[in-house]
Amino acid sequence: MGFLEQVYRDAVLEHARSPRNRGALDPYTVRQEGINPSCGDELVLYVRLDDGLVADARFDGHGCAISQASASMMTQAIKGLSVDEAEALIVHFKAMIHGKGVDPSLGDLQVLEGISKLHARVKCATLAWVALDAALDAAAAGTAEAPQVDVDAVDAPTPG
Amino acid sequence: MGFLEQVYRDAVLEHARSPRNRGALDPYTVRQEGINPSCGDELVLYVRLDDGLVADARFDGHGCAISQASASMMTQAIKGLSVDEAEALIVHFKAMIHGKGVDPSLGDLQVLEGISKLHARVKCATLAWVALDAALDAAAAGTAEAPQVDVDAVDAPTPG
Amino acid sequence: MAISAERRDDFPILRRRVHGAPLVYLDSAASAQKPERVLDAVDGFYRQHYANVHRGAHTLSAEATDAYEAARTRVARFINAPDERSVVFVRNATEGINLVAHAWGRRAIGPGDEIVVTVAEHHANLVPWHLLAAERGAVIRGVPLGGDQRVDLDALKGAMSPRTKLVTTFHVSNVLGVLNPIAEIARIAHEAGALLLVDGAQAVPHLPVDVQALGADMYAFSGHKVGAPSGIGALWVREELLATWPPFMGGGEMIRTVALDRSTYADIPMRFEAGTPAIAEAVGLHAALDYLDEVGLQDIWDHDRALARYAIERLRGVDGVTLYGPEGDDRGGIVTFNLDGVHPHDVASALDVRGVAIRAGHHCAQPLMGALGVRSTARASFWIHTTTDEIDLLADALGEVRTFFAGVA
Amino acid sequence: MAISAERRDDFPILRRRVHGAPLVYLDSAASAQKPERVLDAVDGFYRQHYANVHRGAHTLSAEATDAYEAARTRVARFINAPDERSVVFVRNATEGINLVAHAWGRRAIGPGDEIVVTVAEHHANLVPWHLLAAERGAVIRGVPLGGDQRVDLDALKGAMSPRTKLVTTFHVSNVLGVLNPIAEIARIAHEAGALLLVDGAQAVPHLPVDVQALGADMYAFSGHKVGAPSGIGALWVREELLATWPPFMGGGEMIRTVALDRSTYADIPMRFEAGTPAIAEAVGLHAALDYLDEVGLQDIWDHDRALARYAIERLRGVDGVTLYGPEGDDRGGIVTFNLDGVHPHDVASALDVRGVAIRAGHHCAQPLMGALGVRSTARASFWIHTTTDEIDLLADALGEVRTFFAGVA
Ligand SMILES: Cc1ncc(COP(=O)(O)O)c(C=O)c1O
Ligand SMILES: Cc1ncc(COP(=O)(O)O)c(C=O)c1O
Repeated sequence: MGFLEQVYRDAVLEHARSPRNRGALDPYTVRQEGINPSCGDELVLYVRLDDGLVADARFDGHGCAISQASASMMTQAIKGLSVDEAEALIVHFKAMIHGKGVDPSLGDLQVLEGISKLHARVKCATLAWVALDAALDAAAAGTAEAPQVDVDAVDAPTPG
Repeated sequence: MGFLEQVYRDAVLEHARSPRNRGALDPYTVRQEGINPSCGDELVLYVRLDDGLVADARFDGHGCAISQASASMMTQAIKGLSVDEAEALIVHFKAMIHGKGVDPSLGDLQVLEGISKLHARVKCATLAWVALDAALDAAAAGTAEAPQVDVDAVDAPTPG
Repeated sequence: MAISAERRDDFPILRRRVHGAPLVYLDSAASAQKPERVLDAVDGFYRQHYANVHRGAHTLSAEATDAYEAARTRVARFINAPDERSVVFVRNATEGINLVAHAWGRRAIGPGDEIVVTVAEHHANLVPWHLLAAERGAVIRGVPLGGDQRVDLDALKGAMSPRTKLVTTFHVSNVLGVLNPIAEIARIAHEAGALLLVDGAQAVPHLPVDVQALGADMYAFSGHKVGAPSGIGALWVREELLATWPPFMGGGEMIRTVALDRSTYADIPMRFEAGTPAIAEAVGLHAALDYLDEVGLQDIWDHDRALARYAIERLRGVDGVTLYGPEGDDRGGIVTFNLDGVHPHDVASALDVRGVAIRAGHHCAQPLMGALGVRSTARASFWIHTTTDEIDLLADALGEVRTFFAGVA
Repeated sequence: MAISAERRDDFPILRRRVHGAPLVYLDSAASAQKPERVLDAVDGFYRQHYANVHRGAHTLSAEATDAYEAARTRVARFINAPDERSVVFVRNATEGINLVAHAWGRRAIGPGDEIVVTVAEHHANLVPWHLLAAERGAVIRGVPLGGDQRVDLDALKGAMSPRTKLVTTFHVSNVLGVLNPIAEIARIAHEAGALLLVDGAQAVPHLPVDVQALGADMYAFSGHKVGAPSGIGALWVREELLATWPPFMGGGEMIRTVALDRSTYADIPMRFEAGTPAIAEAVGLHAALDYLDEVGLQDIWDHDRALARYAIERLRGVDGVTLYGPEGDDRGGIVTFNLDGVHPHDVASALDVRGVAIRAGHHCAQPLMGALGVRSTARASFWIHTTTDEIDLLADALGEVRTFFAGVA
């Protein structure tokens, strides 16, 4: 398997081609925008929480195959999780994408691991997750229309 | 003769010890301040012109042996010169102090030539001359109280 | 082409391999790689002559000051500025433009005054004016590009008003590669009584620049794009103007006298260089400009243009490629494109895996992206060391990339 | 002394000869010489990893970005900042202070507001406040030094008023070598509701700095004084503060979105880094901080202090020497003096001829010169590579210098 194929695994390309949970969600608990200022790609994440569980999640916006696949897989993965579980998943996802090891709870998301080797693209993969993190914070604070988050600042690289 | 002695020739030290033409001049055609901002040394030059000739010149201020000797020797050298001759002398002096050769018209001033080898101190030697240049310009413009000149800017090094 | 492939040996980083493949560096417009002699000049300076400048009474300090000031003189000569006193060292083109906005703009620009830009400016030539306009109540007027993708001169004329204080535009576009008709823009600006600032970031590395012939009032560029170290750039301002500006930043070196609660300021250019400057970086800039002169600016420009023509032809042959930018001869070695159905970031990664470095994104030109009707593009940019073989590699790869991503987006 | 003389080999420039004599570099306070490993880090970075940062989708760009951001994290760790997000790269301490004056000061300071400084500030910590005060109608209050030549804490308390918005002072004085009692100053500032900015230019190279323990709100320093390249420095600002500040300069990298006539801005720290930063210089700063940690900051401080004690003792034995600065133990390796009857510039030249580099002048501290009743002084400053032999050379030479110039001035 070539390097490119390790990053863009078939499952990743498949999600990029046919993203799940694309479009607006109504009603929603939080509508959260995320931006990657270095490329201008934007994502809108909608989350509906119900009784401490992620009842539904959808996303919209523009982006590359990696950001689209990551958002698609994320929305699938978090449905039905408790907020705490979703938060734990964010931590595990970020750890994986920064090359710090793969937690088994990541399940299907593990196909995105190869992106950790393409440093320049890590932010594309984390955009949706940074937005989710902010959305859950906003939900906890009772904010439905959360201010845009910036993947650069929130997901500052932690090299070394 | 050691390097230090080549720079601080006996005549230079002698002028530094007993500067000629020190103090204010009254009346004067132009009173010109000069400053070396990198060290804070200041000099006030008084020039009296009479019928196109330098009738008298005196100086005041604080400075190192080099700036004092240079000012002292300059005031001696320019007395009696025409404005044009004084301006030519400025050009020759700057050429010498920047290591570009010695014009015979410099006469006694040639003892200052060694300073050209001590780059860091060239501005100390030129301060009085930069002030003279500005003073002659001011005189031509009919200004008696000329604005302070800055040796850094006017005498920008011209290396290479 | 007058530039020989042997010039490649001048750039040590080109011996690097990326993902197992030889590096094909097609991102010179973002930042240029460094000729060995620049690295040696900087390193040798630190090993032999380094000290702080303009302050010391010792030999190293004098040597460092001479080297630093020689670099200033070199910059002046390189862009044919009449006088090195009018050259201010800055960190980069961005700081140069901000310096103008602060030192000139905050006094010269009042409520209702107008600043004219084009839609194709780099953010570096937009955001400083946004900040100034917000503070001073000024108005930004945007001029579109014409059919030749250079500034539309009629629209520019139409945008001028008695309130126009400044026209500011790029010399060479970092997205389209086009060369703006600066001399004509200068005439239009000056007729209206406005000043002209030129963002030369993409011009100075690539073609002979003569600020006097251009008729510019101010001209800014970055060292890192001409093969010099990062952290240095230059702003040239007509001396009569610069001499009247108040300071931008305050600190050592830029003063005449300092009391506890007030200061007086040094003459130009020192007035605008507060604190210890980028000394070794100026030395490196000197070496880089020497290198460019040795290679020959006209040859570089011819080489860049020939490569652009070649690349346009090759890319036009790749299925699904859309090219932006004009095809004429007044354009440099910057080729911007999209690959149908593939996001530019994915294009860039697929090329990176083959060792080919291009840039993807908005190229700090979001308004232009809007005008082009895209969110982002891919961009390949060329310089002295670029070869047609490398462009072949790019073109061949793009075909495969499209297949790989088929159906995505 | 825990620092071994072998450290001298770490500094390539020390092999240089000046006027035929081995270089004795006693001007580290003006700018530090560079350890070989810093030069190698910078050079190697250019040869292997250089590209622009934060923009590229290719490998070199990612490597360069990682290296640049790793330098930021390193700076945060070095001064024990809680978070690298609160570290902004600047050109030097001067720019750091100007950044505070612009981004914070122009909004926070209004007519009649007060800024408290000491008489011993470097111009870098005076002139930005002069510019701000002139613009905003603020008042600068100067606090004298006490008997121990540190800030007079009672006078500081007396200078505080309900209008005091900022106290700003040096950590270590570049003329007197004293260490200011920052933690106590912080308490006084904070009790009065003012912020505390610390000019750490002379501290970071010489002693362990912990911005949290000091209680500072903002802390600035220069890379070139810690053995890093010129052209880089850092400003740390408490995150809650920095996050609320508007931009200083505008351009690429510091934006979120840009339209033709308005922009929105990135989060911290990017919001304060417009344009291509000093990339390789940040990498060099990283290497310099690694080097200092390896030598050991506490050891450096002990070494500097021991050298200061030794130098004071030796110089006190030279006829006609007047020493400035305290004799206690809370002072670094900066010894300022005058030689009776000889202008400091002449002293410096006479030493230079023997290979000894010291500084002469007002040391960018004109108000302090006034307070000391002098126009200028000579200054010898020490660092890792300084030896007692070198101080002996200085002291011995000064005696001869006095004889040579006898009767002048
Ligand atoms: C105490 C102090 N503050 C500020 C500065 C200014 O440093 P820089 O010129 O690197 O900005 C210096 C150095 O000259 C200094 O000694
Ligand atoms: C046209 C143009 N202007 C300005 C800039 C800004 O340059 P710098 O980031 O070096 O300040 C760039 C480079 O990105 C550019 O291409």
